[in-house]
Amino acid sequence: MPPLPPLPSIGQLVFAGIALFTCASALGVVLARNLFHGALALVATLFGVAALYVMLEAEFLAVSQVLVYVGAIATLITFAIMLTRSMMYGKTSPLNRQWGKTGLFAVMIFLALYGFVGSIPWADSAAPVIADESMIARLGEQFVTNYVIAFEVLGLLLLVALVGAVMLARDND
Amino acid sequence: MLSQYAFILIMAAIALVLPLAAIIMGHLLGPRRPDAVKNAVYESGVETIGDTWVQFRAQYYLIGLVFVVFDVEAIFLFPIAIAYKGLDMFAVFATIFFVLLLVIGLLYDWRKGALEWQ
Amino acid sequence: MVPLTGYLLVGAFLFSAGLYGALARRNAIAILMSIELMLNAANINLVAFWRYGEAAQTDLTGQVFAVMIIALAAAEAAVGLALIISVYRERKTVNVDELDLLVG
Amino acid sequence: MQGPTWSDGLAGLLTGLGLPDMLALGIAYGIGAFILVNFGMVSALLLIWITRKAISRMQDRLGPNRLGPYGLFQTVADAAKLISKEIITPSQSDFLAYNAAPILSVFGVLILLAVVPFAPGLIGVDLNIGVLFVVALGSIGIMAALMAGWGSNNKYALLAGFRVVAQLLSYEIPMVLSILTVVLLTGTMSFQGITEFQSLTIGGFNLGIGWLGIVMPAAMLIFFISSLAEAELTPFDLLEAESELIAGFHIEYSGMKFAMFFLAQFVNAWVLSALMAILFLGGWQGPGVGLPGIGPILGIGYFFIKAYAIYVLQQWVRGTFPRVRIDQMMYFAWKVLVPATVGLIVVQAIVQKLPFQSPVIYALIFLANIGTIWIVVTALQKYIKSEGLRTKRSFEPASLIGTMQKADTYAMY
Repeated sequence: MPPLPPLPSIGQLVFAGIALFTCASALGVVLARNLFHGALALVATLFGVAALYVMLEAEFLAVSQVLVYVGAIATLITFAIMLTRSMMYGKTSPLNRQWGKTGLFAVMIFLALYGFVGSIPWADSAAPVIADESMIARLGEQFVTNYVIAFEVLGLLLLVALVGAVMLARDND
Repeated sequence: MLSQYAFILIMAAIALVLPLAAIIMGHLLGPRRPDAVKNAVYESGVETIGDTWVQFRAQYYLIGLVFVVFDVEAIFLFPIAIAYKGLDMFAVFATIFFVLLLVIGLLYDWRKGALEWQ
Repeated sequence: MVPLTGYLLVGAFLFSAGLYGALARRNAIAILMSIELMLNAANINLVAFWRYGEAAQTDLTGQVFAVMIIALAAAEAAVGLALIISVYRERKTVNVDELDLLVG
Repeated sequence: MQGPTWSDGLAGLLTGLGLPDMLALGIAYGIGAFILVNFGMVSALLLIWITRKAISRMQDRLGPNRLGPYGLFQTVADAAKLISKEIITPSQSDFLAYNAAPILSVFGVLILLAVVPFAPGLIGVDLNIGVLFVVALGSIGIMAALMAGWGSNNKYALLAGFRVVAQLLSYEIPMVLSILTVVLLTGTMSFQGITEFQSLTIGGFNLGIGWLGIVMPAAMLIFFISSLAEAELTPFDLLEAESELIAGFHIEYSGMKFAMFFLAQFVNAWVLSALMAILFLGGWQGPGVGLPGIGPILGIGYFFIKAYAIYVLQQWVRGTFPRVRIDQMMYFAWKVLVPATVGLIVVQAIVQKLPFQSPVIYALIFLANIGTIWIVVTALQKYIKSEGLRTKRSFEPASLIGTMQKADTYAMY
């Protein structure tokens, strides 16, 4: 009789819960017939991902995730859903003609990734890090030293988005 | 650090359960006599025609748009603000340049009237 | 401690779900939401590899890139949704299989 | 982080009773969280009483005065009434969105209490990112408003939901940026860190009046104004304008579900005033908090006095000012507050890098703040003048014909 696997620790149980929640909400996003429900599921997924970041001790990322994704992007998506009245109360199918083939393709991709991830002996545990304020400070420092080009280009991108998107979305009157 | 978030998790659970319990209490204690008129949507006594859709203005979306960009800006500025004491002048100018880029965007939208509520 | 495989599998699942949604949904906004899912999957992987990397304490590249992807996703969503709204104004639909201007 | 905290003490007590470490900490956290959540929900009763008393005094009324001393138990009676009311669910409402909205709206406010520092060592958890935590979880309230507006299948509710979101989004930016000025100066995002920064030790005795609000009055003012808007209080309560939107996004809610929105609103106003007390008025800092033994008790006292004083100030503003229009609300947020705060941040960033002693830098920051206030006031005076002119013109008979245009150009939604 093979030895029983060790009991999962509290951290592993919490991770399993968060992972299940995230995956279930992600399924909700792509399967929901009502688009607003899809948006709510997206918010749940984003919270789940933020919780995963916390488990990975990247708390600043977790809070940025909530601030930008939930606070801003999800709100924008909801606005767009309401502005375009694309609710689809089950009158027409939310899927296009190729959904069967696509579903098969997605399942195959997942299985391939699963096999790939499972076949490589990844690290089971990581060295402990001290995720204190100085780490966030170092993150800030990296933005303006090592990655300053990317940082400024991102600023430019945001500027272009601000100008372009406003021009696109305005009422022409 | 993770133990701090354990507190948040516990508190989140309690903060979700207590309001839920209060609402369930309300359901249990209150009377329950629904009828068609009571359950109708209240729109100042006018019969509701059609579904909820009103024509919304794209202005709401524009507000959200400008908000998104400034939110992202804030995300970058907070870690820089924490590291600020140790930064050299180059980094300071890079930060100010980043802020000014977005100010240009705001000014452009201002001139184009995207911030007006027409 | 949770093994790295756990995080990678969650990322893989989110990516596949997003892929399915992006290819199979008719509504353009739903497609955009699916793309956000895929970006999140990439982000999970970045942060997980940062955490389980050799020098997680000193080398923050994974986190830096994750923050940048979040910002990128914000810009992408802003412009994408503006495009969708603009298209809706012209064509009164946001279903991508009805947007066939280029089909003669 | 620094010094013992309540959770260490409680967990230590429990391990002393023979419990394992993990379990002891878990129980300690559970007790602490339960107390905090209940504090939030019960203090709402007190806050509603304060609001009624304050507003009624301003309107030359007595306010509640029948039940209990000074009518203190009036809100308890109201809560009992609300709990025994029928909960009406409108037909065709969306089950998920309609029912989740009130719970989420309370949740988003109560969870913020986890990072509010009440005294040295007495804070739920002192997160490294405490400030951003508060700002980020504020977005739950936005989602809740949208869910309530859409879920109740009512045109007015949806309209109000949209207005809520537009207003909360607009004023979140000046609020975040004014918090950023504080973070830029203190170099920390943890609430205890910010509070400790505001001590003023002279001769080994902590006077505790190195408040940031003295150095940066403009940032404090901007934060206060945005907190009024975020709490949906009167100058910015057009989301609940009864003459236009009936009651706001929670029009279709009744009984306990309505009470949840009500509770969230009041606790949110209090949390925002507590935040202002922490960020700009020193939180629990005050004369004598450094003393052993009596210090923490004094700290709790100072903190609550400041937080409730700002709450009363909010109600004062609420009882005094008229409601703004939606276009004025947008104008004020994007064309006055945001440029002012961005300018303030840039100036402060430059000033902090100047090669001077810190008193000189503080003086320069103070001057920049005064300058900002002056610019804002001048711009507002100009705006109000032009606004007055427009109002006067619209009452002249000649222009009356001009106003008879197609209705949709005047619609405000």
